[in-house]
Amino acid sequence: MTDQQAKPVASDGVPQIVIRYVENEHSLVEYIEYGIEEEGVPWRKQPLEDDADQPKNSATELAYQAASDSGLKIGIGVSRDKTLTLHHARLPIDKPVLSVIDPTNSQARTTGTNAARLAKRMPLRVID
Amino acid sequence: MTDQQAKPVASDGVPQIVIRYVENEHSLVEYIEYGIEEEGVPWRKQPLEDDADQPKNSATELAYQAASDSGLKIGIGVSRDKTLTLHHARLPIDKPVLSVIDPTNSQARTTGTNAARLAKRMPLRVID
Amino acid sequence: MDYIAGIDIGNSSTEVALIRNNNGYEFVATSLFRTTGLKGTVKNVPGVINALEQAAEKADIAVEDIDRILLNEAAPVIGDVAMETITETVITESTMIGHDPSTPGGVGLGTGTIVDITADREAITEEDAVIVVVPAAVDFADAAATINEWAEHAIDIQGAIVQKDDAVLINNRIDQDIPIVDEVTKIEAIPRGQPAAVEVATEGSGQTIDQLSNPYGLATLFDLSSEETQKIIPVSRALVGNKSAVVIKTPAGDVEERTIPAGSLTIIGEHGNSVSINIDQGADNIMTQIDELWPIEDIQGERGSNIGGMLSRAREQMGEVTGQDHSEINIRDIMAVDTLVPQKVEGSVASEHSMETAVGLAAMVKTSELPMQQIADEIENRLETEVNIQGIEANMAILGSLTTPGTDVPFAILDMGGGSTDAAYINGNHEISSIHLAGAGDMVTMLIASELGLDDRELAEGLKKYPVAKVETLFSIRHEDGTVTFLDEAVDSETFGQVVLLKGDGEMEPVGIDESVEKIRRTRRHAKEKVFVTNAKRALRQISPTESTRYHSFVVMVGRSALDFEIPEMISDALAEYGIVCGRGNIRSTTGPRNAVATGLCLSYVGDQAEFDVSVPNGLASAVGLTELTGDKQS
Amino acid sequence: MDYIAGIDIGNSSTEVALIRNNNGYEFVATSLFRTTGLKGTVKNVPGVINALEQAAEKADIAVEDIDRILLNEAAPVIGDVAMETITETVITESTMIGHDPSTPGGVGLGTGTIVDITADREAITEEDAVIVVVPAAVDFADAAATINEWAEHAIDIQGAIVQKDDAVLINNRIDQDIPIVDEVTKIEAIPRGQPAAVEVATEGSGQTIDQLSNPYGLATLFDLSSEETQKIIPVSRALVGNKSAVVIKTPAGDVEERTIPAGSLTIIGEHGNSVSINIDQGADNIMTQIDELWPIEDIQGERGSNIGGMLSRAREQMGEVTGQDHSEINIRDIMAVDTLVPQKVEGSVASEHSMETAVGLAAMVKTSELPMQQIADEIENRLETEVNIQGIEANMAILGSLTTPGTDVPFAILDMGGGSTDAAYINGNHEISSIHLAGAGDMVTMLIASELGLDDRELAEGLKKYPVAKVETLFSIRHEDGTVTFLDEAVDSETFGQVVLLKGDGEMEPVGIDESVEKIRRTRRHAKEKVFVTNAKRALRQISPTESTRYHSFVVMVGRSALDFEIPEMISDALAEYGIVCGRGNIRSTTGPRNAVATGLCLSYVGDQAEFDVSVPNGLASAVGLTELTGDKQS
Ligand SMILES: Nc1ncnc2c1ncn2[C@@H]1O[C@H](COP(=O)(O)OP(=O)(O)O)[C@@H](O)[C@H]1O
Ligand SMILES: Nc1ncnc2c1ncn2[C@@H]1O[C@H](COP(=O)(O)OP(=O)(O)O)[C@@H](O)[C@H]1O
Ligand SMILES: [Mg+2]
Ligand SMILES: [Mg+2]
Repeated sequence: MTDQQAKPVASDGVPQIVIRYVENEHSLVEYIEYGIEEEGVPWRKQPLEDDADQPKNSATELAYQAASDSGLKIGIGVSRDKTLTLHHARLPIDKPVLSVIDPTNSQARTTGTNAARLAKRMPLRVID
Repeated sequence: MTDQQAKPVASDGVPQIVIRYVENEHSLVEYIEYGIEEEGVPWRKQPLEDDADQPKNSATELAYQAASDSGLKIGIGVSRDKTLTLHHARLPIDKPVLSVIDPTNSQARTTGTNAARLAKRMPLRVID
Repeated sequence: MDYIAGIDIGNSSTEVALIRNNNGYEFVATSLFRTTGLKGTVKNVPGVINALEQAAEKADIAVEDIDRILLNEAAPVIGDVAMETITETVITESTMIGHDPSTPGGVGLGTGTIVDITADREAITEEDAVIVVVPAAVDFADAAATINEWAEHAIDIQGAIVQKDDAVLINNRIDQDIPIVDEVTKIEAIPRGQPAAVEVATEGSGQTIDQLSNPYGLATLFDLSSEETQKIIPVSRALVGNKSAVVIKTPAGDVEERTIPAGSLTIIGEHGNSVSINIDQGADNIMTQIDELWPIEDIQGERGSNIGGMLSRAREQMGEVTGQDHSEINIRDIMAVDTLVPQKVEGSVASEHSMETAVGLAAMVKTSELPMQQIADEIENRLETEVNIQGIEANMAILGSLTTPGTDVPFAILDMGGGSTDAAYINGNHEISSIHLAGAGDMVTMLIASELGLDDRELAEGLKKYPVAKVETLFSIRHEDGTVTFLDEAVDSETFGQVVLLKGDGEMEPVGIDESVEKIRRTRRHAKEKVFVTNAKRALRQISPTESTRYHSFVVMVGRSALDFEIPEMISDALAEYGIVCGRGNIRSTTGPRNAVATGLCLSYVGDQAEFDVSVPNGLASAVGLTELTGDKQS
Repeated sequence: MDYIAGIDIGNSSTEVALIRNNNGYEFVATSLFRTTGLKGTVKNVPGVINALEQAAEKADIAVEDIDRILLNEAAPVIGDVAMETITETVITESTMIGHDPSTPGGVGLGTGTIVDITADREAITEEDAVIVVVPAAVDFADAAATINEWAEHAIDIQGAIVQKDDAVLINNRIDQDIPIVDEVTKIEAIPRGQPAAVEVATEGSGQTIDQLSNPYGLATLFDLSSEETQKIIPVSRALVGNKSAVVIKTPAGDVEERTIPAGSLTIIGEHGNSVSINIDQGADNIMTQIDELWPIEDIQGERGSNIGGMLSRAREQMGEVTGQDHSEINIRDIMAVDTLVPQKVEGSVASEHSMETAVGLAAMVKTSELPMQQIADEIENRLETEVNIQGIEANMAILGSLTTPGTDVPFAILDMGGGSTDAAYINGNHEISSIHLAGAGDMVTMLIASELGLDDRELAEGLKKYPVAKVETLFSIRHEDGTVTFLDEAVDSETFGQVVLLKGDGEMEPVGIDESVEKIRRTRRHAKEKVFVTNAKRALRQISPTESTRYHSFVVMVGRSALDFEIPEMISDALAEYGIVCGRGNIRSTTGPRNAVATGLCLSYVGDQAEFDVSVPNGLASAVGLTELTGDKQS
């Protein structure tokens, strides 16, 4: 798996949440996006090829990279083993905002909602 | 002049204003720092060697790079020709917040003050 | 087809309702134009014609096609406003520094004798605690070095007063943490050798100084007798809410809170008794007198005072319109409101402002009638169309308001304009009583301007009509309710960090005031409350048969101040405790609170036509207008 | 050396002042401990002993070294509080949806007949305008597709009501922009086939709906008669301030605002007359009656009501302490405050809350005296030290307060505790009058809890005592005044986005309430104002010789509610218009507003000693205490 070149700044300037995910997990990503869309915050996706030879990035690492790219400093990582992590670029890399293992579609959506609420400065929803 | 490797994120996490300047202009930088210090906002400096063989970066470019490195997205650039520019990473690169050519120490200080006020969400002081 | 236009000339706006007879009358156009000239003079005619032209265009006809014009008998009322400040704070010597700079240094309370930092260290005895004064000529690094040196020599430095914006820079370079107040422009005016106290509150919300803003705290620090404590009260009160302050004990000086001779009012009741009252007795007392002497015959103001000048001006203005003599023109009502206005403190050391007590006043001049006939004649001349003066404003307003769905007789209207608040009530027998009170939109604007220290009335009008927000980052604004909106494009650097007016359509106008969004919101709402809620209750009480506000069941709010985004709800709220159904009118189910009078003019004229496209109760127009109205078609 | 301790047992705190005779008495320690048990019972003794131990430790002695203990004759007063809700909103059928979800969709106003999205399209006639209902079973993409399909077939879709949080998702996928309200939990309760209106305000501050919150707007939309408009008022008022709402016209149902039988009070004046008043007449009326019947002999509450229960409880509690019969115990004062409390709307479709009218009450029970002797005896037994009951609380408080620099006789004190607001006034002849009023710190806490809908009194206490801030980002908080503080470390994800209490020392406690910082601040300040400013004026009026608040020149505020960061300034502000010097006390120049009574006990005992280290006017202690005080050493 090769990392895409991180873009340090969105060229149009509008800050966005970034979702970074391994290609075959895009069904979960769809629900994450619904959560963000309903809250009205901009976002973009960074799909990665699922290359079995490359070392696996954990969802936390993916989320942290995504957050570092994000103008809002907010990133979501989805790893090959269906872990979802929400991260913020200013937190210690090993201390993400939250993580869910093998989430349902509803939990994936709530993760998206929480990423947006982080941007809107609203309290986060409990993922049940 | 070689660009220092941009550090994408401050490892201690606390977001800072970044000042990026050509080495021999550090007297102005001192006054910029006083302006920021009085306002109580954290900052760090990125001095660059004044290498005559390298192409000259304009203050605007330096400021934009500094802003992209900054956790606060706020950067100040000081070029070899004594131009001071205050920039924000989400603005178009050619439209900085403000610029001063050949500033006095007092004007340099006010630029620092304004960088901090940008972070504190207070109106900027007019540079007179 | 027959085209008929009803025209309502108001103090600020001229409105038109246009109807045509298409086998029954129907409304075809509505328009509004700014009133030109003083209401009741022929200068109104250009505004009338403009409004007619707009209405004609909307109906796809020419102004010449209008067969008849109905003019209101405009309420013979003019309103005016003035502010009277009744206290001022004078610092006779440099006793206090309360300008509250944004970046003081250190934290805590320090007391000592004032010493200039350039003084000879040897001259300072070790027992003295000192407060150090740092003029602009001394670089902050040198100042810090000197302070450290003095401290090494056992001098007890308790605080510092600094001319430049250097407090944090100095505090970061000295060994102890002492309270430092900076940005003190007139540093030379601070008396060296006197005892002083410096206090800086801890950082964080709610943190304000509590020693220097407490008279007994000052008494403790300066060992004051109870008489001296009484004298120091204006100082402590001026410093309440500050994050930092300095108080200096001066040999002779103190802070004086003087009462400015604000003049008096003489209120004459219709029943013959009269009362003189000083304005500095405050609004509550003035309004109590008005209430006790009601109905008012006339009100006179003391010559030379602001209020006296305003009352004269109002009389003059009416005299211009009617041609009457001053002596024939009466002030029938005033509204007084207690308020605070920021004034520069005279003799201040650092350009302090303090909030001084003031009384805001609105006055209402009323006469018997306005010379509408000359306006009617002029319109007839210009347009060669017949012009009737159709009916008095209050009656026409009632009739027009009845086209609001859900209304029925008996009910009351509140017409909230710029110069006066008017109310009318129609009872079960279709008898109408009405009243005009001083205090309306213009007074709200004045109070907002005064309390925020603005000269710009247009800006104050904007602050009244639109909510505000703070531009927090280059891409986001924070609204009054705390929610954040993200913008698609960056704001420019002049807008950054500013409070902006949200005029709708995404337009953000920087207001250039150094106040928080919360403060602006509070000021705006408070002004609206003090004027319109008070007057709503006053008016409804006066026009009820039992002189009780709670008598009413239905109240409809009309007039352009009823368009306001907050005022109708404030009034509904206040009237809810009386169980009153209160809401913004919706004239003809379409135009909201506007066009009541113009609509009523048309309705009253058309009274005897069989078909009509708005619902008005049977028999009503006949009672209020001139002709029978039968068989209304229900819409 | 002689050690003497003065002990003040209060309702919530027990304070100690410790003095020793070192060739003249000097104060050596101060301490405070929580009062154990009900004030006036032997259960207080553990708290007393704890406080003594703390004081002894500070003075480097053992409790056994204390030679004499002076006890206050505690004010025989108990306070209690209760809330009485007097209205409730009941939706008899699902008439309105006003839960104001955070992400509605679209914008504008739409009216139509309610149709389920799963309905057969062919069954819908083209003339009907419809409002579509989308249950959770329908995926948002399918819902959007259906809406587009219907629109292609010329069905006029005017709005949508959605069960899941899908409004924005749906709106982004349909061709028109229609108002959509979502998160409607009980979607099955919405009556298909009825007319409805949906309104969503434009985004941005100040933007709230204005049609559905206006009774005449509803009348326009649903073609209501004036009787029907009157009935719809609770619906429109419930929707004021919403960003979105739905109103459904149901055949039988409406929203009822019922008045709950809240019970009545019987107030008996000392002069024999009595009055019964219903609580739902509101606080102003109740307080007017109290005022007219003053001084009060007793107050009784209707059996079975909340207030009746509270008054019984207060009597019982006093009976426990004194052993008196219920009938011998009198309620001497109550304080009533109008307030609003959020209550769940019964029968609501989406868990709406509405603000119901309520009256908050504080009552004060007073009896002739408390059995302090048994406490004194128990302390003597335990410590084998002589215990005197030295003086009545008010007198001791006056004496102790006089140690505040800048004070002198005549003056008044305001002692602001938890259960009662007490005041005392000493005139030029050293005569002291005093009063106890219901309504103090506990009532403020109750009002804060009620208005924010909190069960947790401890949280409410925290909200009273500390300012709040909003955690906006992981590294910054925004204070009440709008300023931003940057943190050194990130907050955790439970704290993010929350409102937090700033307890000092950097500690931030999340409060878990879904209200803005501005709302919390307003509620907190309003509660303090309604209780303490009102009672300050009441108390000062009652103890002045002329029954006028403005008679006083000097007022010193003591008691732990005087430590509050806002209350003393609110009171000073309110008294400033009377020209009164008012400030927080500073007992012995060092302990602020605490320890007045304990200090006064020591002063009054020591009265005849030559040397003293605090300044008290000559001859004073003799007038208020038991012994002569001559030749005080001035500090
Ligand atoms: N959109 C608005 N919101 C609030 N107030 C408004 C608005 N438009 C006009 N006003 C106020 O209405 C007042 C004028 O009311 P109007 O009914 O035109 O008076 P008149 O009948 O005397 O001509 C002015 O004070 C003006 O500020
Ligand atoms: N720091 C504080 N700020 C505001 N109020 C306080 C503070 N500490 C205590 N209180 C309040 O003071 C009240 C108790 O006052 P106190 O003088 O101890 O009463 P008493 O004399 O009846 O024992 C309580 O209502 C409590 O909430
Ligand atoms: Mg400063
Ligand atoms: Mg939603």
